[in-house]
Amino acid sequence: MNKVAKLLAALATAALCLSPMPLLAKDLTIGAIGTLSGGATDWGVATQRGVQLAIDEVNAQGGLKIGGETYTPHLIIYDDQYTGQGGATAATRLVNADHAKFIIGPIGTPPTLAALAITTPAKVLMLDDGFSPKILGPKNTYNFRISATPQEFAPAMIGWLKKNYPKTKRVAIVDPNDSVGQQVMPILLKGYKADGFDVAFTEMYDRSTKDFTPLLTRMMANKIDVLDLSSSAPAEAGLLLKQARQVGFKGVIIQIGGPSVEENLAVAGPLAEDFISFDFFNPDNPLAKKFGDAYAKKYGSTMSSWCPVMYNAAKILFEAMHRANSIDVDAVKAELPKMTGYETIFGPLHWGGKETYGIDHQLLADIVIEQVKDGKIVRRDVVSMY
Amino acid sequence: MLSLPVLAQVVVNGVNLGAIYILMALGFTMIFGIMRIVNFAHGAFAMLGGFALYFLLMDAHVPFLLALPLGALLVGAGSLLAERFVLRHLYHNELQGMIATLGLSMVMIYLAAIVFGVSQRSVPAVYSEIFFFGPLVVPMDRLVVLGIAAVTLLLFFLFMRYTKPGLAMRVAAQDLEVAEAQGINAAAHYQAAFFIASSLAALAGGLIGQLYALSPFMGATPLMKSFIVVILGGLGSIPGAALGGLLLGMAESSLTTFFGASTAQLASFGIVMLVLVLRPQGLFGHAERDS
Amino acid sequence: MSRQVLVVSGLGKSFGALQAISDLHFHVEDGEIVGLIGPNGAGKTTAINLISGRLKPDTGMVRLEDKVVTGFSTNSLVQRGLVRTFQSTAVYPERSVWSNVLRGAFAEIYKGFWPALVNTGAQKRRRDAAIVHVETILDELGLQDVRDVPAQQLPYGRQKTLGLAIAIASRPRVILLDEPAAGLSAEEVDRVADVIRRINSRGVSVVVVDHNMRFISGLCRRVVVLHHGRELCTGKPAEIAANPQVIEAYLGTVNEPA
Amino acid sequence: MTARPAMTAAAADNRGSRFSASHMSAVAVIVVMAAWPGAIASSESFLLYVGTLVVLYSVGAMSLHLVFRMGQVSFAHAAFLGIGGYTSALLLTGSGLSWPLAFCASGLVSGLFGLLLGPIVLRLRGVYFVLFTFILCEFAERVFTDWGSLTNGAGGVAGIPAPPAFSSPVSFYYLCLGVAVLCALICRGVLKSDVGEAIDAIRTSESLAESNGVPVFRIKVAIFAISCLLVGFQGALQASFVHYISPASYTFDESLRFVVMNVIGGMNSLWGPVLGSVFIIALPELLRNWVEYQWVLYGVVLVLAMRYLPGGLYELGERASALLRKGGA
Repeated sequence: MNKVAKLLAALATAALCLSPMPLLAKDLTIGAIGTLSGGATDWGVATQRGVQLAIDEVNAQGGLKIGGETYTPHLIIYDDQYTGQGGATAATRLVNADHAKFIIGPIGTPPTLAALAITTPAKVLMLDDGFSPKILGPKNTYNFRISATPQEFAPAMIGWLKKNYPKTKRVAIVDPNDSVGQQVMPILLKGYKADGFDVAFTEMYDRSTKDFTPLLTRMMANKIDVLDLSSSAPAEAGLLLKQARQVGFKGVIIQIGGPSVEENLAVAGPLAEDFISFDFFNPDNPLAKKFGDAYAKKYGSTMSSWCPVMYNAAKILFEAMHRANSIDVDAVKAELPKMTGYETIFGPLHWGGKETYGIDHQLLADIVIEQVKDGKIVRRDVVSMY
Repeated sequence: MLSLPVLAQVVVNGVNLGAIYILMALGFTMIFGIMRIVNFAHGAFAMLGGFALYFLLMDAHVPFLLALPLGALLVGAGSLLAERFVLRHLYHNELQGMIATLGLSMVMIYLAAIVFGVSQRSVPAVYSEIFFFGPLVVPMDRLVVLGIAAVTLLLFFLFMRYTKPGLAMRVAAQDLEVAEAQGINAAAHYQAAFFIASSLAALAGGLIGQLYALSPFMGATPLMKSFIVVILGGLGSIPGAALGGLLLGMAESSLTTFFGASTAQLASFGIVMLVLVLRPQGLFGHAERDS
Repeated sequence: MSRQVLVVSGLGKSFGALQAISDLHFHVEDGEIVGLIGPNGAGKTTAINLISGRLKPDTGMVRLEDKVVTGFSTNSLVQRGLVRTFQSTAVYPERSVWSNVLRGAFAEIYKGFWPALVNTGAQKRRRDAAIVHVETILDELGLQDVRDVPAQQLPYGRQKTLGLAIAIASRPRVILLDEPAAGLSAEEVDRVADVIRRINSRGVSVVVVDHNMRFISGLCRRVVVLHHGRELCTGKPAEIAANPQVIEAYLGTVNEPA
Repeated sequence: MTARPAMTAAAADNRGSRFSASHMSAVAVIVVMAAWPGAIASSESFLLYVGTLVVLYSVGAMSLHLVFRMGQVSFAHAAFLGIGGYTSALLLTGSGLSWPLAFCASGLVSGLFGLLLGPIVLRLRGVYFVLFTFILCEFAERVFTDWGSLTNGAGGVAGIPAPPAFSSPVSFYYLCLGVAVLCALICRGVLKSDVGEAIDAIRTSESLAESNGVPVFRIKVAIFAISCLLVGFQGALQASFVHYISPASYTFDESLRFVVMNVIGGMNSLWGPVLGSVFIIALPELLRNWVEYQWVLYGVVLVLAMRYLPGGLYELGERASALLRKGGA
């Protein structure tokens, strides 16, 4: 084993050193971190496609013309495996090996918190998601959250429910037992109580559950008017919707916590009738329509609701570079808060979050209340969070 | 909470859950019983069954009651490739067999993710009526699942009990040397057993894809449930898989309805660990022969 | 009457309805070779498992020298000098004959986890002493010529001898041999019998369990016959051979109508 | 189910004459690892990050190697990694205990759990043991998620400080290397001692070992506890390395990673887990241009390794060096 152990170790070192790709002149590395393994792989794929579409748009117009130079952005995405270590490794590789100055993603809380521990001291700008309030804070000056969390949109949507369904009183909230669900549940409890609802039933189910009939049977004993699917992932929300109707629940079913009407409709089929949810993505918005067509042309399959969010993040980043007329991180970072009113596919851009997080790095946007009427998604209202 | 209708509903829910678990566990315990391999790819074959049903229904427009068995047999035939190139050389070598099937499941899952895409979808409901027997609610698609599971279990039982290949497989499960000494061509029977087990998994996968949702990663939960069912029933025991499946279904249904979801999950793990320690061979299994 | 080194009285064990061993009584005097015979399924191996601590008896008592050791664990019995061999030749197939026998002396070397782990001076001394002891065993049992050969490459007969050597290495006072002659050619059976006599001459009392009458009667002065878990009779090999009950147990009833 | 792949006679004889050769290669590998930070260009600090990860995971992989040598395969190793991680993270962020004390506590608590669970788990053998550890790992992850009051639930624990004296990446690398070398010495010490003889006997046949006077159950529990203690240290180091932990990092996939490192690297020698750790941590870095296909390739590598290389990379090295020797090279 003697001589060969050294041989193998040397080989591994050589392979590692050779593998970083030679950098093209005037190349602009856009880093991305997403979950590309296990159950949440569609998040990573949505990130990859969203950012790539924004890059395609820019390159179609001959690249980014900034400070007298033309940059052709190119995407490097790594898999965070939805774990802290995965997020930290991906962030370190982007920062140290690929020398990326701008990163989009991750979506899950664990990889985001771990990646921040690397990007913040390295002064790398990160446009991320993740529902944990710890992600934004006065010390985290180098990251912005580019998707609204229930903290922002729950009060607005509960208010809408109160106005349109005044007779409803008793509410049931069902959440997955993971980092998302555990953050969202207390927010919804506070929101519902503030508007005079009586939260009669709450349940945290294990993330891999597919059959909710026993859980819904338990709920049915509480005479519930409104069932809130809260932050259930697309498949689970669709199943809860279908099985609630199958168990004989006649009341209102709403989801305040995760935009995914298209996928729920695909899973629940005819039983999705009257299901109320929301989306940031309003197809009537001209920019949104252009994006929707570009996605359909290039990828065709059903679009994850995270895809427009990540596309939007890349567009905001490129706009900030244009306005700063530089690709220096601090210049771009300074430009972002001043972009209020910039037309995005989710409507005019707004930042907020000072009171709750101590820093205005939380993206706000209008939300579109949607309802399923005989198999089609109908837009009922547009509600604003700010 | 303990009124009669709720109890009845709990039993119905339990039986519905149990039906799926039995279909998944049958193939799994059969492969372990006969070939001493913990088949981690069993969930992946279920996933392929779901997609086979999806494409047979949607693209080939084959009626449901024909598409389901056809899809299952297609996946079974496909599984023979895996048996030929991966498992054939690893029988009775538990560790290598387990890790190889883990690798196989990764290849199948992530190839499916590349080919079919990762978004969740559902096999369109063929039966969406809902029957109300007084307070009791029984959706039609659950009844269909129950019926299919019962028929499959009966056919499987008859095959193993009254046909020559069935008998040969049971002998091979007891003692390979004795089986071969009596002229049983073990290799052929292993192939047949693997075909049946994968077809059963694909059948369950089709039903899961229709009842719940379809994605390349749907195989993980059914595989985990098969583990639990087979431990309860006894590794390698066919009646054990049947009873174990029903037991788990009823336990999950009653625990979740009366105590809530997270306690149910912790309790089911706790029960299984207890069974493993107190009675490793489960209800019907035979004690592990000393090495 | 020389001292009784092993006494078994009222030993009983049942597996559910099956009464494998019921009310078994026998003893072994110091330096004696006792035969324990019976047709297949008489409970011979179960008896050994009960005495050697592999199975817990339901009833009865086992006394080793002057200490009651009923239900003690196998390795504590080994420390006290009671060792058993196995029906199927149990050796460490991939290890050399020498290291197989050294393993047999583990009870001598291992006096606690910590000293073994840090390899204390006492530990080294115990191992060296054991190594010397192994050499004498290899000489006596004629295994020096194959000392570095992996056990799995030995012919079946010599593997049986190695099994005996491993047991001897634990410096037993009493040794329980489970069918040492099973599956051997006549010539190999004699060689094993000779080895057992040499072991006995080192002051080790022996219980030989087998159903080969010729082998047992050549070796033992006293034989206990076991049938359906009970003691049928005890006596000299010649008496046993002539005893009608034994013949009936072995060959089935003699003159029963067909 | 004893893990008994074809074991070459030479490798089997612990006290073989090749002692000096394996001793020499041990020094060689430690020199390579020690020189690693200097060897790579300062700009390539990501390779230092990967090097630290490799060294970190070799601790856990070596600790699991002890369980493999007893002939058992445990899928619960991530649970004990988690116990070590949570112990040190909660002590550092909660009680402000000094880093070294929190580090020692993490190993001891994890080892204690190993000692408590060992007698329960080790009554089982073969596939039953594997399935129990599989369920134990899932159960532990649920407890980390549900016991919000202690572990802050699924949100995890953030802001875990690095050790004050080793806060720079290079110094932290050497700390990890030191712990890994210490762990290797402990494992090697165990395997080379009479306890190692007992372990090898247990792996071959428990009943024969028992009748040779080996207190099989007590030794298995002791080795299981030592294995849990060592992996607990990796948990503590990794928590400070990533500055964040959550239940999501202690799932079945993590246990699987440790098992695969041992199986791919080779189960007959302590080199196996080290080689496995290099291979499994470095592999994704080499495949970074084919991100979607990396898991398909990972699966294919597993299948091929089981089919053609049961002895793992170590055996490959054995065959190669034997060829070299025969070829007079």
